[in-house]
Amino acid sequence: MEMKLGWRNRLGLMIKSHQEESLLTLLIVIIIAISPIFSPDFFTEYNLFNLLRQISYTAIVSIGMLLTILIGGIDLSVGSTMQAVGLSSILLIQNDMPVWLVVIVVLLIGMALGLINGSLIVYGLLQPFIVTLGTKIIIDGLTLVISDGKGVSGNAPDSFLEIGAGHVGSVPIPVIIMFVLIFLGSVVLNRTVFGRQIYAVGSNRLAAHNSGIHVNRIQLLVYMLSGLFAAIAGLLVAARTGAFQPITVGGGAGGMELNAIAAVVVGGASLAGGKGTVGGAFLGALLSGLLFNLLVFLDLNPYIQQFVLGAIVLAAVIFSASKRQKR
Amino acid sequence: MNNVILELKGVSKKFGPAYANQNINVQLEQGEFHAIVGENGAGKSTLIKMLSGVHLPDEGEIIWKGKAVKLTSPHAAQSQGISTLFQEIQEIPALSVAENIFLGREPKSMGFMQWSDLFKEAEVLLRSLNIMIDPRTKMEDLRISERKMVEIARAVSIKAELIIMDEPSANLNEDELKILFDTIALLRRQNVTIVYISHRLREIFAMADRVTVLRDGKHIQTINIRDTNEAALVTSMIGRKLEEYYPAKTVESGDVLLDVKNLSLPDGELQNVSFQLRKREVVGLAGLAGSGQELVTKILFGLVKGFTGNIVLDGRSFVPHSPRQSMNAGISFVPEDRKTQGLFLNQSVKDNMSITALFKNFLTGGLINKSKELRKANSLIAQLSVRPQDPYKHVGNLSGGNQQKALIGRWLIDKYKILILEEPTRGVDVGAKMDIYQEINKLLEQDLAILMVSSELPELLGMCDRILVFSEGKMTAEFSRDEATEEKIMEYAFPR
Amino acid sequence: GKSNNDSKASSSAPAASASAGASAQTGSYEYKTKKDGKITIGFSQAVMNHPFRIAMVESAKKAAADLGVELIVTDGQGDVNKEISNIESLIARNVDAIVVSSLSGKAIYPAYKQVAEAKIPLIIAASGVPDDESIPYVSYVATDEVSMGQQAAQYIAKLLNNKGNIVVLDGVPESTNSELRRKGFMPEIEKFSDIKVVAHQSADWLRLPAMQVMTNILQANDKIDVVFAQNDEMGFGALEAIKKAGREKEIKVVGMDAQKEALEMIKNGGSYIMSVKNEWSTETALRLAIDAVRGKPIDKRVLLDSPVIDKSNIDKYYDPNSVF
Amino acid sequence: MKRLNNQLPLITLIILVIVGSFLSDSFLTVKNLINLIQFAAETGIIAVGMAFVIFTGGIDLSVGSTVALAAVIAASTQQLGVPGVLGLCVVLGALIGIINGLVITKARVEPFMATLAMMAIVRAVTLWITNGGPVLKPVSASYQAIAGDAFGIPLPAIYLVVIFILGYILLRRLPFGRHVMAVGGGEETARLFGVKVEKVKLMVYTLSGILAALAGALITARIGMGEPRSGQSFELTAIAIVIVGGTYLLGGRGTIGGTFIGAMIFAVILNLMNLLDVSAYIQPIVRGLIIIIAALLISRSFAKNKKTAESA
Ligand SMILES: Nc1ncnc2c1ncn2[C@@H]1O[C@H](COP(=O)(O)OP(=O)(O)OP(=O)(O)O)[C@@H](O)[C@H]1O
Ligand SMILES: Nc1ncnc2c1ncn2[C@@H]1O[C@H](COP(=O)(O)OP(=O)(O)OP(=O)(O)O)[C@@H](O)[C@H]1O
Ligand SMILES: [Mg+2]
Ligand SMILES: [Mg+2]
Repeated sequence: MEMKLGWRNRLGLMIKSHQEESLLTLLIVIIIAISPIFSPDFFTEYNLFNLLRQISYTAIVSIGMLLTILIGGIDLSVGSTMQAVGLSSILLIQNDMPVWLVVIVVLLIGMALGLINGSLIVYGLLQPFIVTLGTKIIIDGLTLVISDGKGVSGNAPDSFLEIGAGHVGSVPIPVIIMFVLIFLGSVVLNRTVFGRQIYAVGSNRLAAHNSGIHVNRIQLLVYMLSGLFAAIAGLLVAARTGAFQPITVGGGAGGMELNAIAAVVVGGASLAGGKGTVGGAFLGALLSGLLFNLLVFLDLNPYIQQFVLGAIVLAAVIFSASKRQKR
Repeated sequence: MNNVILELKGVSKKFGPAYANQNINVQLEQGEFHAIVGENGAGKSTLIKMLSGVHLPDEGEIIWKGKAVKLTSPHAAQSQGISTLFQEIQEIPALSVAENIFLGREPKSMGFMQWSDLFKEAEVLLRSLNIMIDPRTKMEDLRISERKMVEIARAVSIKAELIIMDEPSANLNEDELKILFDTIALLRRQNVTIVYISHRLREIFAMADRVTVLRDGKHIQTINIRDTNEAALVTSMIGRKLEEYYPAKTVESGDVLLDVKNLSLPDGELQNVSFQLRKREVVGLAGLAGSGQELVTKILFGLVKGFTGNIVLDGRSFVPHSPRQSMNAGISFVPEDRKTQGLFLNQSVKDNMSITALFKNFLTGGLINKSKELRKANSLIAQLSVRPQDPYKHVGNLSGGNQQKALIGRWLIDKYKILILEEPTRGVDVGAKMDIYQEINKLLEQDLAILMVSSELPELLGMCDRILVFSEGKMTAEFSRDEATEEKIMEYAFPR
Repeated sequence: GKSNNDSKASSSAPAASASAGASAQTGSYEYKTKKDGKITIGFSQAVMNHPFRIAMVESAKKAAADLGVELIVTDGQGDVNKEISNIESLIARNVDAIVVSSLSGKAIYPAYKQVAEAKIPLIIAASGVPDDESIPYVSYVATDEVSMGQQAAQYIAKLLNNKGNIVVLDGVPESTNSELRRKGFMPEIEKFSDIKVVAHQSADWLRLPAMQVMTNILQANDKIDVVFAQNDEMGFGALEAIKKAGREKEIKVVGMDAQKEALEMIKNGGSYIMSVKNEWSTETALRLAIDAVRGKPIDKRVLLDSPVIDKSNIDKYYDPNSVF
Repeated sequence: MKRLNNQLPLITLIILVIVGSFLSDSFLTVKNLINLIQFAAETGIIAVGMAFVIFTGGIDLSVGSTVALAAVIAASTQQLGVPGVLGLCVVLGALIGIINGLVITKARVEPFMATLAMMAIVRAVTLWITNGGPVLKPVSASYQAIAGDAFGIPLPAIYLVVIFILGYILLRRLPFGRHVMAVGGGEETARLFGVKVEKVKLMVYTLSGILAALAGALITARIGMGEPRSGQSFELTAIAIVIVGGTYLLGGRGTIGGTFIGAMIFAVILNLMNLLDVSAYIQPIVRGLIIIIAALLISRSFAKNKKTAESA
């Protein structure tokens, strides 16, 4: 009896300290549970793995975005970095560079772009919002110049395509990579000095400095990681299709950066910094991916789908703000 | 009594499950100077925040001039004639002094701002209080104490019948204190009622008519100042008798640990400062605010660069250039302003304490050992008597004194050679003060040396083996514990 | 003009039935068929914020109602990954056939392969022609954007007697359609050495940017003979700017898509003189999809006609009740 | 030095104009300069609202979508007559702004998230009610005339200048402007000093919504139809204008005059790039560089101001 109480208490404590995450999990479970009402085809292995693969890109980018948000910053250039990395990897593959080298080079490109963002923020004393808005526009422009505005595709070897389109068992490789990165991200944030220092910097920069934390170094690293995660996602997309295609002006929903920010914040992070978890970001991405997927099954007008997604984001941020208020 | 201006009837305020104020019954008489005292977290600020419209009481009522009022906003309180000088500096840094003073009450005609009137009125107000600040200056270009003076001017300029001051004297130098006290005298001549919170009992005994004591959110007593004395008041505040305010030092100083020679900064901010610090020694740095003493400590902790001179630490030459490097050399640092410079307010007490020690103390196989970290945090909480005893509580929700203890706790995990304490007890109540002083003595037993910057002279006199006095960037005197008196220190602290 | 009659080129794909083997070389494959019963067709539209793309959807809906099939429309919002997700969702829903209208060139091919793997007939509509033989599809139906560009260039050259100054307004530069139209137009116009492209800017397919960009171009250039806009919307914006500058006598405008408003202007006579038709009706694609599901033999390639429409043939094409 | 720093946007603009007049003969003509102002009209008008929002330390990402919704509503309600249409747009913009403001002040949602969600929702509503296509109902001649000329000067240019002047008066000549700056410079303090912080915020988002809706109504008058794709990424352009104009993104510092100069800087750059027939691919790179360089210069000046305060 006592044992059981202790267990319940612990669960209660966990739910209490992770309210956003718990609520999201509940919501996702409910949606999946009632999905058969809408369509018997929804809850199939094929569709669930599809769903996970569909969200894997956003989820991966969200981890990097979460880091920048945790230190009180933001990275609006992730979508553009994905594009640039996608283009680079296809161009390199076209030039017969070995696949392993392509992977290394494009991940370095992502980190280099992140380093540029970080340097401008740290040494230029600039607001992350404005820096990454500027670099976003510039990276888009460069991608355009290099690709000459055209889609590019090469004779990608199977080993390259395998990264994006392959499976282990029936699990798509991007899904596996996503879960590995979520795991690593959680460990780094929860259990390493670097993770604690990220929360500290986001919570109070001056105090972090006075605690012996190299605040600038942390910031640079975080933006490099954000670039790296965007690069991983960009690589996975490119390797999925073996081709690069510029994203044309969207039909309403924002680009990858806004999806990732929404996922992170819906997952309980605060844009003020110092608060948020990798699990929350994943759940945020999962929720919107799930709804997006489900709405196709519901056969709703696509514009209503966008409306519903916007409304869900709004409801989620209002909810987590109301939690903050009570504290 | 028929000259009661304000009455609190059974007022309570809760934060979460805990009462910050519980069933408070106080009457303020017209024109009196009413002091409120109590330990950190006793509920003083909460009480006056209900009077100034920041918080609404959960229970009870506030009777203002015979009528029950609901003070739903600071604006509502102001329009009733209640003006407040809050504990934390309240300012808009990017706006001018005049705009700050008249914010929300801008002079206007037909709805339009009258800029010239704004500056003129501000000028007149400041001069009438002997404050020599240009009303066109931006707040951010002023020193801390000057900013506090502007706030005082603002509080006065609201033609209020009740002025509430929450620790107004905490940041001020002697000159500025005089202006504050003159201003209070002026207000009293105008029959303005004053509610005054301070941890400096001397001020209270010098000025107050009556004093209200709060403890643990409860109203302990309200008494005429003539009918009490310091000892009795302190006993009533902390609920026990206070034997030894400054605990006797238990260890002898040892060898020279730190040898500073000819420390200087460009522009004469610091000129040829030389001193030594021994093991197990407490050295105090005294002086008016901004006289160079805090530059010395900031240089040592790697926060101020571009200095000349020699620093020898433990026999080795040492050129500090970053906090981390100073930490690795054995220097720890409790900054002056715990909220902006020290604490991670939205993080737990545990995380605040462990942050500097994670690397050396809590890593197992490269990962943080959370149970070890928790054990250490719990033991520090007990050792420093941090209240509440909850390692997961966000530091921002603790009272000032407990925040200070959590901050000091950060430096007690790893072993350091020197602890720099800036204003270690600013805004800290007597009980917590004693806890901190006792902790200082324990640290000395562990071979630590302490460099203490404080604007509270009694604290320096009570705790330090030696006191170095600074004035205008120069070290003007050095006194041993036996030689030092307040008068002598002040003599050398003032510019000549 | 209805598209069935316009089909110019075709190569027969093997009718899908249990016996007809699929051949990877020709890109066709074996797919599930249904002799009778209700048909559900998925339509993956690349982006739905453009009148042309919307007209495609509208005509598909109308055709579906006429032909008695259920239609599920998805919006890729201009992002190839969303498009792929949508197609995957359609596969998961077990639709009987999928019509894809993509902007995304080769990046969409993996989705085509997934459709084929699921043995669902795939009809590609108004997208780039897969130039890779291994890409599976059952039928391809579209206008030829490159040839549209060439036709526009030839029209302008003839109009100017091979000599003059022209302005080119591109759509969103990175969009496939802009790229293909450019690919047809630019080399063709460069063949005429006396025709000078005095300005070549992008106006994002939209009217207001076209108006602003054109006003600036007018400032910089004293003599302009023809403006070629890659779609009619931008042509209208350019014309607006030209009128404001009082230069509509001097400058003629030609556009593309042949939307109703453009045809009206051509009919009424004025500076807007020509538009190259871009077929927006999806009825053909839907018919092909139904035939595939029913196991009937269908054409592998259906190229839709893209005539040049000007004063001389306007009456043949102008339909006041057209939805686009 | 501080003086000079405050004038950085103006200096940038002057340099651009000088460079422009050397690069292109057509640049420094009265006609071109007026054109330049008129083309800045929509984004400039939005930038005024955005500036007020940023002064309070907020941000409004929903303006682009509001432009689109107002543009199609204006086109589809022509029967109301010009005042009716404009009135309706004002109400619509105010409504969106009020919802933003309430979500931000009452539900305490961060402005970035609140207006991001609103951006998606309003955009979806616009596409929904227009079914994605433009509203092609005839726009009356009298309505189109509001984007016409007066005494040879394009009216949009006049609107822009008038709205900037009104914005200047609001910021500098009315107490409201001081309250806006106070909210951005220190929200808690402003509240304690009796500034009605929630009301101020509500008002700046409402203002921003109204101005965005008017910009949308103006676009419809200009192009003679209701284009649901109007205003795409206007929010980013407006933010960039405000920042390049010397305003601090975190609130409490900035000017309306600077914002006007920011709008002109972007207009000059677009104009020059068209006049010189710069490739469409290069143009975004130039815009991005301008944003970063301007932000670099401006942050230097703020950093200097702050340093002097800290060391004092
Ligand atoms: N906004 C708040 N949320 C939660 N708890 C609060 C809040 N404000 C105050 N408290 C708690 O209420 C109690 C009383 O705090 P208060 O600030 O009134 O103390 P005080 O007597 O002014 O102390 P000090 O001398 O340190 O200023 C403390 O335990 C404090 O932690
Ligand atoms: N005392 C400490 N507190 C917090 N983190 C530490 C500490 N010591 C080391 N670290 C961590 O270990 C990493 C390397 O530590 P190290 O002390 O070698 O830094 P460093 O590179 O020598 O610093 P410096 O730039 O001052 O020379 C740091 O990035 C930091 O994450
Ligand atoms: Mg207090
Ligand atoms: Mg307190």
